[in-house]
Amino acid sequence: MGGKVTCTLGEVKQRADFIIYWGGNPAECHPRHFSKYTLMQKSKFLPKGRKDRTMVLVDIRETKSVKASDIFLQVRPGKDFELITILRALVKEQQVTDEQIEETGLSREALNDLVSRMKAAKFGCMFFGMGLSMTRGKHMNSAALLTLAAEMNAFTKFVAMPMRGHGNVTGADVIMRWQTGFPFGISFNRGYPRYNPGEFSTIDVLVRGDCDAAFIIGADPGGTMPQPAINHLKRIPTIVLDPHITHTSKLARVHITTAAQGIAAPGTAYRMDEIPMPLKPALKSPYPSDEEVVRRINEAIAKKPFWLPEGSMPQMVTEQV
Amino acid sequence: MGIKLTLIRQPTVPLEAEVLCPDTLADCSADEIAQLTIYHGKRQLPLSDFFEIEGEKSDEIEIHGDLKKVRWIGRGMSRGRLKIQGDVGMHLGAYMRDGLIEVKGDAGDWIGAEMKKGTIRIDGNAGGQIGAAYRGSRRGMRGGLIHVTGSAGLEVGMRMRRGIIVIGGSTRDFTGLQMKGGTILLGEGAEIRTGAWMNRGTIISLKALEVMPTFGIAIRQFTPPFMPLLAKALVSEGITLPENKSFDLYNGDLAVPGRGELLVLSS
Amino acid sequence: MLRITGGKVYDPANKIDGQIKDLNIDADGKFSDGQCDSRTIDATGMIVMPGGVDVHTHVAGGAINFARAMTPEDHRRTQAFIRTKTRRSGLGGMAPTTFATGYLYAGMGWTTVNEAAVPVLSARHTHEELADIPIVDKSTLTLMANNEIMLDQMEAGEYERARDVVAWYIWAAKSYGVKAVNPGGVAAWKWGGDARNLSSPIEGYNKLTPGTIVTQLARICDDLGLPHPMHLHCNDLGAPGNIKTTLDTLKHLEGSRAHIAHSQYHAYGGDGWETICSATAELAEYFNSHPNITTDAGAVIFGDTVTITADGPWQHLLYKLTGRKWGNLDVENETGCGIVPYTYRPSNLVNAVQWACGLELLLLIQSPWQVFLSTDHPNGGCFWRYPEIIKLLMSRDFRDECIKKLPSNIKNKIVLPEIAREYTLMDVATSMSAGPARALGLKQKGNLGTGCDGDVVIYDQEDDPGEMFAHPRYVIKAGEVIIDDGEIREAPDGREYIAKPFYDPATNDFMRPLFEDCYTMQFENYPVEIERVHGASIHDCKNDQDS
Amino acid sequence: MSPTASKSDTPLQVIDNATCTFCGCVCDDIQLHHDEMRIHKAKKACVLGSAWFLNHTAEKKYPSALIDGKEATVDEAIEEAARLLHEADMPLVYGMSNTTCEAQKECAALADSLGGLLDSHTSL
Repeated sequence: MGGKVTCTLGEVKQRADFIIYWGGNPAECHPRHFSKYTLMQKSKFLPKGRKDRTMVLVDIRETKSVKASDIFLQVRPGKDFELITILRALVKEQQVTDEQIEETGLSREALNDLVSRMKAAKFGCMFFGMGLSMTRGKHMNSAALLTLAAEMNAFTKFVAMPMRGHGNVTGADVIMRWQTGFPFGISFNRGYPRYNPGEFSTIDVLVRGDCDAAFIIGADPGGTMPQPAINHLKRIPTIVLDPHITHTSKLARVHITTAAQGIAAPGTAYRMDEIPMPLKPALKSPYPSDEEVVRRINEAIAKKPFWLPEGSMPQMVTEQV
Repeated sequence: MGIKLTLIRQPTVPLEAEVLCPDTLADCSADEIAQLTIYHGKRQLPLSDFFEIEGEKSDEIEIHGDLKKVRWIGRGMSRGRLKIQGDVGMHLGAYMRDGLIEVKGDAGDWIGAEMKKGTIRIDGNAGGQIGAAYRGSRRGMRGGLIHVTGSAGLEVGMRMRRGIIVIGGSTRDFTGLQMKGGTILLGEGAEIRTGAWMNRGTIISLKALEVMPTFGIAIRQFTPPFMPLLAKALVSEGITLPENKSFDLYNGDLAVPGRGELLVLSS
Repeated sequence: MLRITGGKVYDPANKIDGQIKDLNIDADGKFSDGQCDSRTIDATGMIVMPGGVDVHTHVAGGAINFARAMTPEDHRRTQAFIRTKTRRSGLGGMAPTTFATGYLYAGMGWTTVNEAAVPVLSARHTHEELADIPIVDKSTLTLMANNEIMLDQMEAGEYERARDVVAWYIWAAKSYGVKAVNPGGVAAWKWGGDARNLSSPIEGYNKLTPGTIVTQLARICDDLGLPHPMHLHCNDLGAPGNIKTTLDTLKHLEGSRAHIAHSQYHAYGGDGWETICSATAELAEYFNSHPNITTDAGAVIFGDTVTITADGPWQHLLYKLTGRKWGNLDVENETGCGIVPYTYRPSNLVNAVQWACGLELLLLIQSPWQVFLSTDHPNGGCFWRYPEIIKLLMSRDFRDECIKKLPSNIKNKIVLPEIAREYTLMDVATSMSAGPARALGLKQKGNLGTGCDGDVVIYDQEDDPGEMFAHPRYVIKAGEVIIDDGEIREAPDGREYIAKPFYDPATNDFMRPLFEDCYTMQFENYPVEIERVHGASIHDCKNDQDS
Repeated sequence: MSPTASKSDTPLQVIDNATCTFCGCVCDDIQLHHDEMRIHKAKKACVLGSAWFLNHTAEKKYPSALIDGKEATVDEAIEEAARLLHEADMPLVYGMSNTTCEAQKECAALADSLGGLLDSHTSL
């Protein structure tokens, strides 16, 4: 289970002398990550900045981020989980054979070197991207890296953090957690929040045909999801809020154009390290904000009869019969 | 004379029906059964909206129909027998405490999740997370037997503590993930990452499979002394194990470091 | 607006001890002298107290929100609040959701809570969460004792600069006061270390010791005229023998006001886990002779919980001891926090000692105006279990029954069995409401006098105090009936209290370069805008000591 | 500079410390130069951020709302959306990446009041 050991980006900027990027290409996907938060900054603890830090990049192919790294480890595609698990074993001085290591595409020397550098670091930080979290193994790949980071604290200070993409997806996580107790994959059909990724997560719900209406905001599943999921969105009434006419808008029953966040709509967005940032829109949009439209939909629904019949109390689904 | 339920209307969204459980139905008259609440999505409806009901007051229950969207059947059941003719949805027999569930058809994810005792037999294929721990729980199934004649999905037996899971066909990734005890028997092997992060317990595969790099070979061509015992225990469930076979024994997962056993039929 | 007649009133602030008295609440939700001809609650035979005030709890912000994500197994089995047409759904349990937090506090008669640990960087987030906690009024304390910009001023001997920095941060965070956690220890943890000795320089500094931080920060809080004194989580939390550190810390206060948080965790004798024993008698004696300091118990209740604290080093130790899930979150320049699920068991000797220590402090510190009911939620147990603690305080028989379930080798390790004191209803009303309200400097709370906030809890008199306090007959917030016979009737938004201390306007220019050195967000974007604080009520601090 | 740079003589307005929400870095040190219709310059922004800021305008490029592919008013679309969602037995609220926290809170409230499903990009 492991849990999660993390920090804010300012800690990395000030202290991290050893940084691993795993399955991500920040040079192209998060272009200012190196310069603003991780590699290039000088601090009172790392006065020489880049020279005081070591950066290791782990990926299945050479990307533009390789140039910024001190060490590039090319892992065989689909072997990230195995590699991290081997590292967990090596950190604890367990025996793993050369052949077993080589299956990951790396040599014992390379891994021994990595492990000794990790242990020698004063403050280590691992960032992981979609190359890890969205490939075969998914949440277990992320869990593997988070566990390795937690376990490294037996030797030195170590933290890990996902490289969240997609604008304010972190904000959605944070808000759902405080309002429902869970970060995503939630059902309210019993009148209270329940959580089960795989059961209540969107792709699975759509592919199985488990919902009979969809409200899509700040996303374009019609352009990104597998075809069976898109087919279900076409079958059911779909409502889209977006600053543009998207693929999903084209298959939807209702589309409402809204002002783009941070450009024409004010509010807040969370950074990948869960720090909220105020938005300062420059333009005045002819369209209403997402916030306003969803609030008005909520108000319209509040005028209709409430779905739970008067006096009825849905049962919780628990272990107790 | 038991109770027979037949699905008469196909749910359009998931139908949550934990009342379809011997513990609940055994004390109900036919009228009371008809009025039991089930959840079609968020709508609370009487059972009779979806099922034709024959019989009453029994813990011998038969359910017929395409139940793929019907979830939580036999949740926490402690007695009696549930026979299901047709495919069935998620969470079948979750938190089960005793009794027997038999399915002629395929089953969904999370069957027998966190069960303590009893038997679940699927004459067909099943989904993932069989006998597993729900998200965040420290332990999956703690006893009992789950037998799937066909294949199964991801994370079979995740964090299981005790009990036996037998899969006639093959399983997908992460079989026995973080296993803490108990036995998983795989008739046709598994895809990848079998036994990942396991602590204790035994996984036996009757077909070669890809072993995690963090498992060390302990003994080759090994005849496990407990196999006759296991075979004997399974015979009464109608499962026959091949006799006098030798296995390669691996220990792991070294990453934990754990003392689990992975037995793969020697080639 | 509302009239409450015939009840037995316990109002410690006005020395009313069980007399029958009618109460009137006006249209502004305040107690008034005049009668109003509106709804009347006949409280004849019932017990009337000011609404509870929690001086130390963790209900909003990055840490508890981290804990929520880490405990889905608890959410599945816990109490669910079902959606109604007008009221949001929620989940109770070890780390309740925001909506449920409001329902649960109000449900047992608490109407004000103080969120005791807010990193400035996550202040904006915390205020957003607090806005989603209905019914109760709220305040927050900003974590300061490991803030490197402030520590650097102290190291350089720049006391006034340090004071201005503290004031600047309080206003930037829109908070109500200062929380000091493990002074110097969290800063050291950022390198994997700790600070356990008050007089040794902390890691990374030449002169600055935890003792200096304690002395100066307490003085700063007094000099700034903050309504609540320094709220201190001492060094060496949870360690056997830490009583020495705690008493040493108290001596560093030098007559300043201070509130010592969850003192149960700081009152251990012995020199290891085998020899750990209660040292509450020594600590209580110190409190009994120093009325300038208050404390809250941080009592432990047996059962499951999740521990959350800015004390990162302690959490790593707990993770190693239990082998369970571990979350850790270090916040740049300011602080850190650790999160570990934990089960307190009566069969575990250490847990048994902890359980006894919390109750001992509540009983051995003579004045209930000095020691308040808390579990350091969720660390020692969940806040919704306070009624169980009240029962333990009110009934020696019940305590004896519970002591029987402890390991036999607990003898000589605790003093609880010898304590005869039983709380009166007046003691309870003081410890759960009037006392913490006074310590927080919230004059309008914990007081049924004219002009104060109409926050009242009314109980049916029952023999079992645990039952009685768990299920109030009515809970009234600002004159509005919130709970009636166990049902939530209304869930209005609460207020948030903010302090505005004075600082030299030049502090902005002074802070900017230091800020840009260690933070990763823009200086201008950092302070929380006052418009973001829902229901803000600003307390202007008197800064008469400022030149 | 953008080929559509402001031709008028009025100087561009400047916003300091603006926040870019294109990726998870959420950089808040961007200086935006705009003429209320479009942003002409996004100083300090990276290539992705610049494209994000410069590609949005205050023009009315799209209809306010569409119902079944036909132009409609926002009021009509809101009513229709409310009707469809309210009728459903298991409605799904999904996405929430490219939107503000304030809108996300309204979305969570929507799923709660509907008794539906709530999910974000994280589940992908």
